[in-house]
Amino acid sequence: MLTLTCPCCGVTAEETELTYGHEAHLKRFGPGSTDAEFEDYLFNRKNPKGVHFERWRHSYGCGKWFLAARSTVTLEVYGTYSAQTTEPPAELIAKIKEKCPGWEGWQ
Amino acid sequence: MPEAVSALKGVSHTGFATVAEAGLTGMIQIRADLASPRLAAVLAERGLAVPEQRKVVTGGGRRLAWMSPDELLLFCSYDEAPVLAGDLTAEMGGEHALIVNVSDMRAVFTITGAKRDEVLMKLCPVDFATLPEMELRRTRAAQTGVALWRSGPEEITLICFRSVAGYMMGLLETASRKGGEIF
Amino acid sequence: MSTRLSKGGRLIDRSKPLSFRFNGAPMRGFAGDSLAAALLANGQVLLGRSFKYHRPRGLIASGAEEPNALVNLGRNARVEPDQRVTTTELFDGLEAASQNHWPSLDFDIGAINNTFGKLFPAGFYYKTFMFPQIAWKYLFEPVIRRAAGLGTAAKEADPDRYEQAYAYCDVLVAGGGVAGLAAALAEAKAGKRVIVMEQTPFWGGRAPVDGGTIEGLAPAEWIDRTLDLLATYPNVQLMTRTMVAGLHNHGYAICYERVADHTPGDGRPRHRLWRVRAGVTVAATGAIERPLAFAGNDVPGVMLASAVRDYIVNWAVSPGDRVVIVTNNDDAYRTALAVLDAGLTVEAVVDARERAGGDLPQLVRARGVRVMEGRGIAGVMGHKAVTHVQVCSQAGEGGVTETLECDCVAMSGGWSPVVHIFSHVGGKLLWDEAGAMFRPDATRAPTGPDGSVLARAVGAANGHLTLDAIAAEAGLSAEVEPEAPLAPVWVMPAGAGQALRFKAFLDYQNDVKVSDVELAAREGYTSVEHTKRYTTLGMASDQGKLSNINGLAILSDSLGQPIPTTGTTTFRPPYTPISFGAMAGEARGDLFQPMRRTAMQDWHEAKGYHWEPVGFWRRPYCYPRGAESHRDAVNREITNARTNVGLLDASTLGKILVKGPDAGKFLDMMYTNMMSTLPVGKCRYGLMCNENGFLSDDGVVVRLSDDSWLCHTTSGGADRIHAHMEDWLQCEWWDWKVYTANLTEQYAQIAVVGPKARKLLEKLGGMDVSKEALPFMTWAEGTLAGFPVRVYRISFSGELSYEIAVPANMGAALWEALNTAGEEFGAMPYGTEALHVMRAEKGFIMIGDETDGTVIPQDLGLNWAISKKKADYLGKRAQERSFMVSPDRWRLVGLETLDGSVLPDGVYAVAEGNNANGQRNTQGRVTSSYYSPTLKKGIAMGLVLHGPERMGEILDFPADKGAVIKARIVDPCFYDKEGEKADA
Amino acid sequence: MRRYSIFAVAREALRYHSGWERAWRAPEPKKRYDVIVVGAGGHGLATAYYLGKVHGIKNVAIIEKGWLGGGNSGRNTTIIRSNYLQDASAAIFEKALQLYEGLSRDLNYNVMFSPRGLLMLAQSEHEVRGYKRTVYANALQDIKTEWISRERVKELVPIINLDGPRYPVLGALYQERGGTARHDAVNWGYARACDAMGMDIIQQCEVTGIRTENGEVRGVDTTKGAIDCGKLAVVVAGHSGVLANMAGFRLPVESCPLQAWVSEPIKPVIDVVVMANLVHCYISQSDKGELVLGGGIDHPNNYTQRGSWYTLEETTRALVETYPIISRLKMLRQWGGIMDITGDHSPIISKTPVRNMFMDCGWGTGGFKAIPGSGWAMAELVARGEPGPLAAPFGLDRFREGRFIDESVAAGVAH
Repeated sequence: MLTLTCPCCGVTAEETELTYGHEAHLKRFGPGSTDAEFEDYLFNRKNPKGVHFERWRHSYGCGKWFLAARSTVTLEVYGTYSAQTTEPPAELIAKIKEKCPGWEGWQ
Repeated sequence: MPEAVSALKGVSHTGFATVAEAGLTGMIQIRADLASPRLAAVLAERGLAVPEQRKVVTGGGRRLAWMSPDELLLFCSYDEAPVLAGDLTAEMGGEHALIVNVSDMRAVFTITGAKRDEVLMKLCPVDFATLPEMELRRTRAAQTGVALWRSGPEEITLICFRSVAGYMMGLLETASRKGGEIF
Repeated sequence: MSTRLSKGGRLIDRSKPLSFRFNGAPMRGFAGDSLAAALLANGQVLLGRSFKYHRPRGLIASGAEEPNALVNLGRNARVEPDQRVTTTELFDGLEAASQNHWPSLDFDIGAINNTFGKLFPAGFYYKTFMFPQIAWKYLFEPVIRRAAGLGTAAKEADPDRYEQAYAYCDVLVAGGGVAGLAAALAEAKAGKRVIVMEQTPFWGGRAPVDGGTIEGLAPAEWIDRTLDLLATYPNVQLMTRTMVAGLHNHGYAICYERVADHTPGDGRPRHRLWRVRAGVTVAATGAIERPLAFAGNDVPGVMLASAVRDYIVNWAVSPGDRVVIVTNNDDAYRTALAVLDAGLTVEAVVDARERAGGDLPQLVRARGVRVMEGRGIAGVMGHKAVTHVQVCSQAGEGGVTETLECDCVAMSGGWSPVVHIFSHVGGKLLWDEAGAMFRPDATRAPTGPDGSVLARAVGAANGHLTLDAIAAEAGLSAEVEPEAPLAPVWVMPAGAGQALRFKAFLDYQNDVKVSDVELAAREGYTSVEHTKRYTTLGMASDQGKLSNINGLAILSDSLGQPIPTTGTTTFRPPYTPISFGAMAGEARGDLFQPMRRTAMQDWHEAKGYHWEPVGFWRRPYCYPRGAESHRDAVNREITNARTNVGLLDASTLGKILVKGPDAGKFLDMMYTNMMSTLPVGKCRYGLMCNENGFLSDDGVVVRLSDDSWLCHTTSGGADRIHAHMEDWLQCEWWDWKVYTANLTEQYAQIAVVGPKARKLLEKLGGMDVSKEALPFMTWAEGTLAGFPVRVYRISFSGELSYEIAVPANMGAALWEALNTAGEEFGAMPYGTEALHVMRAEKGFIMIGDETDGTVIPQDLGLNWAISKKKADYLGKRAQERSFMVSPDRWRLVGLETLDGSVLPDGVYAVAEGNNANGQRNTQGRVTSSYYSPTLKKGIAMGLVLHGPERMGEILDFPADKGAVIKARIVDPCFYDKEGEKADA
Repeated sequence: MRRYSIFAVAREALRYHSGWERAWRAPEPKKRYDVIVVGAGGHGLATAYYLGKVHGIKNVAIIEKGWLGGGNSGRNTTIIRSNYLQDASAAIFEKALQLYEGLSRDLNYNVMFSPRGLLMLAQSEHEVRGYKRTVYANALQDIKTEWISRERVKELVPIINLDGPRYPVLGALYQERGGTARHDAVNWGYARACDAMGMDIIQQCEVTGIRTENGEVRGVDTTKGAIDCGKLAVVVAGHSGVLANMAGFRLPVESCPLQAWVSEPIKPVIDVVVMANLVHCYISQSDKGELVLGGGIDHPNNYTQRGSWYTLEETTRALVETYPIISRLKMLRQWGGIMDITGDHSPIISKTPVRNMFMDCGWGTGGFKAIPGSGWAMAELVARGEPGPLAAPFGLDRFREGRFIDESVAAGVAH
């Protein structure tokens, strides 16, 4: 039963108060994109065994979406941050690099 | 105007704590930029300030609760809500905001007594020991969403959607049954 | 013969006698007894039969690790199978029955399996019963199933109630012995919020039985003082009868409080499941003594040495008058002392070690007890109770040197720390060579959400097996007799041959012997998990608490590798079984799931409606009158709505307010249609697709004002669609100025449907509902009979129709008013089935019927609702993929059987031939099918290959029992094609 | 390979079973194999078995990072059925079921296939419609299933609470041939048979890299050294994404846990398998007497084989409501496996961007029942380099084309 701290309302909520939203920072491809781009956007996933950037909604709380970096192996949550961004905050990246030497990066 | 009735018509139960449906309550949902000076002015007009994160403030006989970074919930009398919602909308001028009367979509409960926390400890994943006075916590009770806050001495107020009022009362009644005291 | 001693018993209260029954026989015990102690006190040594061989079995242990003594507890609806007698508190009127035998515990036919035991080694099922194939189903498996299981479940529903509770703390201490209480006190002093849970009703763990002093006090005294001290800390919560059952991800501990197991029927919840979020969980869970693997180590009367002294000291129960102790360590000598102190006889201590020269053996020798060094047990005599043991050289092959008469054997193979809590979320263990045990490796502890340590072990659970070590770890002083090192003994005697190994049990309940583990190793099932699964070692209801380490050691020995190379199996929650009732908590019956009720639900119930679940709602399916069938009721409701006026509770429809300068642009992305151009005051039917192109919801969108739209969704879709909108607004287009509000529950909504709908509303009065003032697909605000309402001229039935939204708290009153005022017009309520049939008569699609998650709007002939002008909308790109634009997609048509019958719902239209996998080719399927009381015949819709281009063609639908139904492709609109009625 | 039989067991009984030989060897890897199968779970072993048995390719290694059968094929609730809606799924699951029906004799290893009958309860009008549709579809797929009344449901499942109260049972989709098998025995039986054909099963051997040249696979790097191969078949369920990443491509797959749990053993109370998809729980009773229970997946990506507690509670609530006697029984043990969930919840048996590297994955929660069919179809793909009719619909290309195989459509649950 995971806990994550919602950056929008400050509540540390448990998984039952949250809704999982899968991989974060996907770039939307709409009309005009190639089949390959669209397939990548909609289906193909990093699914890393390690640090995963993902979306969560505090659905039983403030209702806001936020993003999290979490290990799919240790389940450690390196940080949560605003959903209104296209890339993870630099300090979070630095923190993960420090904790996980050899980490391949978020992209 | 025809009479309005709340979902459970004010029913109550007393076990090791008293759980009651509080009846009709006016509620106005305000979605806006909470840093907006105009919003602050409109609220100040009524003796209210924009609450801090998760806080409930009072003023002018009304309560105002922080719901999310762009949402407040104003508690007022049921009868004044439609007009008040209209007034607030008008006073915001052209500023982007959504202010709407939602007095009918929720049910309000009070849980009172020395052991009130024990009732909700059975239902909500909330650390009641550290929940301050007048802080609104949005969470779930068993399988439905709620918001609750310490509304007075030995009293917690809880709101949920109207359609699940019966379920909510079932939960509260069961959880407060005598013999089920935790401590 | 076991019996109650005349004095002693630190846990029992002799002033409170209790009576109970075992297999119908009346017995007596005292308050404070465990059922195990009380049974022994009544001379009941034989308590059950093993799973496979039906061997007679008695108690091995005194606590949660007991594998044998499981009973059916209680009567009738309160029967609980497989209840462990060692963890069952005695109460007055308790009834227990032994399990897994027929016809009786004493004489069990199943014991024939024992006679032919050699035929049934580990894995024998896999090698036999293969021929003929059919025999497994009809012959072998039924026989095996008859022998399955242990206890018998109740036949009736459970009358008790259960609940759950959340708790939060910095430190959760599992175990209320010396180590746990000391840890709790230290944390309490540091200002931490502490919860201490003890699984038994008693504090103190083993120390009061095992002796020594802590801080100069007798253990029991130290424990009382510490508890008193802890009670003064407001930041400490002490709980007995509560077991930390499992530690889960992110420090979520599931704990099992047995509130009223010992006071059944007193109205309290039977169990309370605690969900504790702890910063750190401290496993102060002690250690479990290991049996020794010698032939006949399962004969009733052979017990763990610690259990023997527990029964004597805690409950004043003598497991036997003449005790032989067999050990590989000094600790078991404490049992000898306890036996002697109780005035009973120790026949001998059989010590497998070459030398037993420590303080404890000396103390025992000093009391005249013979200590036999370098000896082991070659065999146990007696069938349902021990009569003799045969002594041999531990180093040899089992040649009997002496036979000792006895009625109890107390064995000790050393101790294993209880590492479960530490291990549940990934804590790793290390092998302690000196103690011959696995203990927690603090450098590889489980970690939590912030990467910090989630669990640690203290005391015996951390491998500190003596009181002084436990105390030292906690920073306390203690004195206790020093112990000489143990000598690991995995098989007794060391050179035991096949015949002895075949009778040396490792897993008692599952009848797994030393020979079975060796067989597994020989056959290549060399991973510890393979061995476990192949032999079923450790898979019984005690989950291998006694057998795991012994089994591992024997496997390692067979493979010629060190024990840590073999490794352990995974420790899985729960520590001991917990009731499903507690897991379900309060969620049963009416509280099973939330039930959503509309403002009019009381009315529907009072009218005796037939309902159907729609999400968490319970919607009226129809309102049968008297003995009317549901079918007839539906037909009546339809006909009435088409000729008079029908009333539908449409409150469950989703209503989402979307407002802001960018709301129009946003809705143009959400819907396939153009919504930004919808004029204020108008309504428009809209379609929503997911990004994968598939149709996911539909409903009428209303332009309320320049910057506000109200979006209606399906009943099941309100929350989902609102969440979908917020997702895109928050995560993709966060700079768009749009707010949404889910107003679904703010309004009760009533559809007033039928040719007389306008008349009914006019009778209520208050606003102009004329065709001119309120034309089709427009809306107006006003009052009706004094109710503040918003009225939409929309129609899902094809009739003249008004949907009226009213504040939910007035919904019941308006519904009542409409029904009353409508009497003169023949107004009747109608349910969801009439709604479905009427929409089908009109050829309107229904989300969930015509769509199933694989259908795009283009399939349904809804191209008119897909804007060609828009550069983008959700799903547009997906709909450009090759399979989506294929002309060979199945598309919506109407279907009419040639004979007017109703096509079965879901039936397929066949095409010629078979596909490459030999399946019949198909060319279409029925998506909706009803009897139309309006047209007096069956009508259907379906998706058909090239359907709209094949009007008039006849398709074959193979239906039930070989019948083939022929149906013609027709236009899906069966009623009022011109739409005059709705527009009236 | 020495044959197993009751006579052999009786002979061995006379000498304390000291004469049984190893079910499979523990070989060191050779330099090169014609085919390397990565993953010694049921699907991987079955792939190897049918490569040898049907296609005559026996120079095969099956390499496994842990112990054989230690993944999902040893962690599932052992349900077997073929009552699928879509033609492609029905074909491969029915192939699997037919192979299961003869598997014990085929492998000379009793996998205890138990065609005890399987019910899928309908508890809403929507489910009734979905299951009736499935019955019609199955009839055309030559799979016998039937719609049965609630009264018949009660006969088959006496402990069921038909009247909800929230979701009364309206009937059920019944497949008499459905049932269970002993999961470990399936793995072990295939392993023993592969070994007997001379194939090498190499356990405790983890793949650390995939070697390619000009877009074609050459071999794998492992913790036991480099091994060359002509063809590579990756059959690793939850870790498929990890292997795909090694080969430089991404899959439409996410890995997340699915949990299962058992009760303490009790005397038989339920002889069939019952799935209740609306409230999401399933149940059967093993021949040992344990109730084998399961429910829905945990969604957050996770490689730990540990899901979240609330999933168990949610399912247990449904179980207690549907089978009230369960309330007083106790949970003995819970565990989890890592599911590989694809974009349409249907599997992938496919060529990949790397030539001569093939993937069989994405079985999600439905893998065990498919093992023989999956192995059959994958062996055909690997042997020929092109999919046969069973595998053809399950190619990776379907996601680009929008050609999905969605089983959740009729009754709301995929597998």
